[in-house]
Amino acid sequence: MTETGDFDEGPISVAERMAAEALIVDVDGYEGPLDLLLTMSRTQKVDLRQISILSLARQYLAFIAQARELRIELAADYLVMAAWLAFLKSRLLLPPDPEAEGPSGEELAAHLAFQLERLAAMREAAAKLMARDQKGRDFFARGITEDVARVRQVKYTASLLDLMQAYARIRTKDEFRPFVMDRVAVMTLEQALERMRHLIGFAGDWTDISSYLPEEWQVDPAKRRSATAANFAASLELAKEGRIEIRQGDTFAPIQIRKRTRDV
Amino acid sequence: MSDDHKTDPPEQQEASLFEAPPMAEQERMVEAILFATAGPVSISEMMGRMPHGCEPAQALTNLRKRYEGRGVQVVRVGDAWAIRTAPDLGFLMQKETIETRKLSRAAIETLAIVAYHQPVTRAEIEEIRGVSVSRGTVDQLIEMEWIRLGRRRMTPGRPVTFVVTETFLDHFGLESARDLPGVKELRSAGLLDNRPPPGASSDDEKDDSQPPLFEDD
Amino acid sequence: MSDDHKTDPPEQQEASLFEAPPMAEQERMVEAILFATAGPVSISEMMGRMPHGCEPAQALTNLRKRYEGRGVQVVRVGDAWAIRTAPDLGFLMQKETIETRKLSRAAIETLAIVAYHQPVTRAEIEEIRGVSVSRGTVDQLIEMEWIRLGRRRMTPGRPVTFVVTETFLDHFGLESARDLPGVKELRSAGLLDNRPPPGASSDDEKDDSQPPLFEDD
Repeated sequence: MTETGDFDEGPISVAERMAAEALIVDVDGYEGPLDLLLTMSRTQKVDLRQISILSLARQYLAFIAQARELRIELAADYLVMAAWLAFLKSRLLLPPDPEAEGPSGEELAAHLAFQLERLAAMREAAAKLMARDQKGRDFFARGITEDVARVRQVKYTASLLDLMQAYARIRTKDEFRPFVMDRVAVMTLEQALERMRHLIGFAGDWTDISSYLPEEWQVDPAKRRSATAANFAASLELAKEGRIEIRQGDTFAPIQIRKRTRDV
Repeated sequence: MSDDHKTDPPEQQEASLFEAPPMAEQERMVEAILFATAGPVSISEMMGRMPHGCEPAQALTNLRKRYEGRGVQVVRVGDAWAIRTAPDLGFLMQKETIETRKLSRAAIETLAIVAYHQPVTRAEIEEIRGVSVSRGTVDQLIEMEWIRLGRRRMTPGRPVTFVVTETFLDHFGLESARDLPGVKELRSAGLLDNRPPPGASSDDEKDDSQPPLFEDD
Repeated sequence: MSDDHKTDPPEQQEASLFEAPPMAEQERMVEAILFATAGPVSISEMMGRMPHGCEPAQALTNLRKRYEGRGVQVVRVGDAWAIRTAPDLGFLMQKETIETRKLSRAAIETLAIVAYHQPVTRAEIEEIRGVSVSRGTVDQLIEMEWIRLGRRRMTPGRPVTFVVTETFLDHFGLESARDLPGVKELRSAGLLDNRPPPGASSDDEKDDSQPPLFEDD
């Protein structure tokens, strides 16, 4: 890839200088240093595959130097490219240093040539693409479209896990029922109320609430407890209705009730 | 691309100066115009768009014939023409979307009871669930072909029973309903929530904190 | 949208239960479906709308042949199909012409790079163009629905990639990205290779060894 020939930085031709100046005028028109390099490479009038990277580097560096002379502000990446091309140029010009690490100047130059060729190829491809027949310009889609009505169908589904969990839920509910519902040893408020409403008519004087417990609820502690509670709650209910009076002499003393006589 | 035919002065006199395109070509043009235009197109509009000397009316007649019996037709809309779907293919303009939803809790529970207790009557299902089973729930499961009617129970009233179907077994990947895991297995698999309902915890402990009134003697 | 069909039990068994309509009839159906829509329709969507057992692919082949040389054409767009007017008749449709937004040079080049190099990362686009790609350019192409995000690249940093869309193919009348102009020549010339800069042995080292030109800012 390297061109031998003029090793010295000999004066660039007038034509080259003019080209460079033309470039400077609209440096804003370039999309970055690679684009500028590609444009410059066109002045070599050779196939991009045979391009002289060395002379391209020179051309670019000359351009940068001129731009600086003309105090044109260049974007950083143009300067970065200049620095890199200067490095590349020195690599290409100096005999290879066996100690040197990294890729050789030739490899770097070859890659730059590849990049230029690839960019040129993509430019051409883009142009070809845009030159194709385009929808809405050269060919057309249907003008009158018909709406597709959507018919929604709902499909129900369940997994085996759902099924088993549902069953588990039901069975679990069953197991817990005895705790909350099916207790034989529970007297409900309604039961007690019913019974006391009936009995209260006969109780003229203060009577211990516990004497109202039905006989069959007095033996079994659990039943007795429940009946006591139910009776107490029923008493409160009846007192609220104004049918009985309640009293308790002291804390934890027996609770007594009696029928309330309206005329008193 | 193209040149502005529109601005050309009309029409008839100049027509003879130009060779009109062959009729087959005119037919293509009418076809493209009817296809791409956003509404019905009148003959005069076609004429305005097509090269001089064209006879869109004739081209249209040919085109109309060409589309006879096809999936779309050339139809007259007032004074204009359009391409429309053949009436018998209207059903294609519908699109079914299938939405998958989870079965309701009532349905899945009913299904579970049928699967575990089959053959089972509606009364039995209600007894197990503790709530009445709506007709809709049973109907849904029957419609899904997951349960079907079994034999009548030989008890008073001869109630119908429900059993699960092959479709059900297929869907749940079961060989038979007997393969369903039992409650014990469900529990050991962690599928049973062992937490008792709130308040039902342990009655015995509670007693200790109760006032002496309720103490046993 | 209609991918829910996938969850259906396989159609195959059901297909045999129904007699598929004759091929001529299927052709009419495909014709009606394609005429009714402006955008390309995929075979699976056609299948979803047509009766069971239909083979839209075969019907399409027939239909395509039928429309050869006509004013409209059956064209393939990626995995889908559409009817479009014949390109030589574009001049008739001046009224329908849609003014497309003028794309910047950067946008056109970026689009071409995505089309030819897809799936391609932003860094790769920048390497090819030698300049950073502005967010606006990519956004514009995405908004036009000409490019979209592809899969993430399985390299360090898992960068996103860009690919062209069906809308892109439709707009440029391409059956697939393989039909891009000159793509074969470019490939055989090695110009579509992702050739790393010399000295960049692996992706991880890339950043260190890349010439500063390619550094992102």
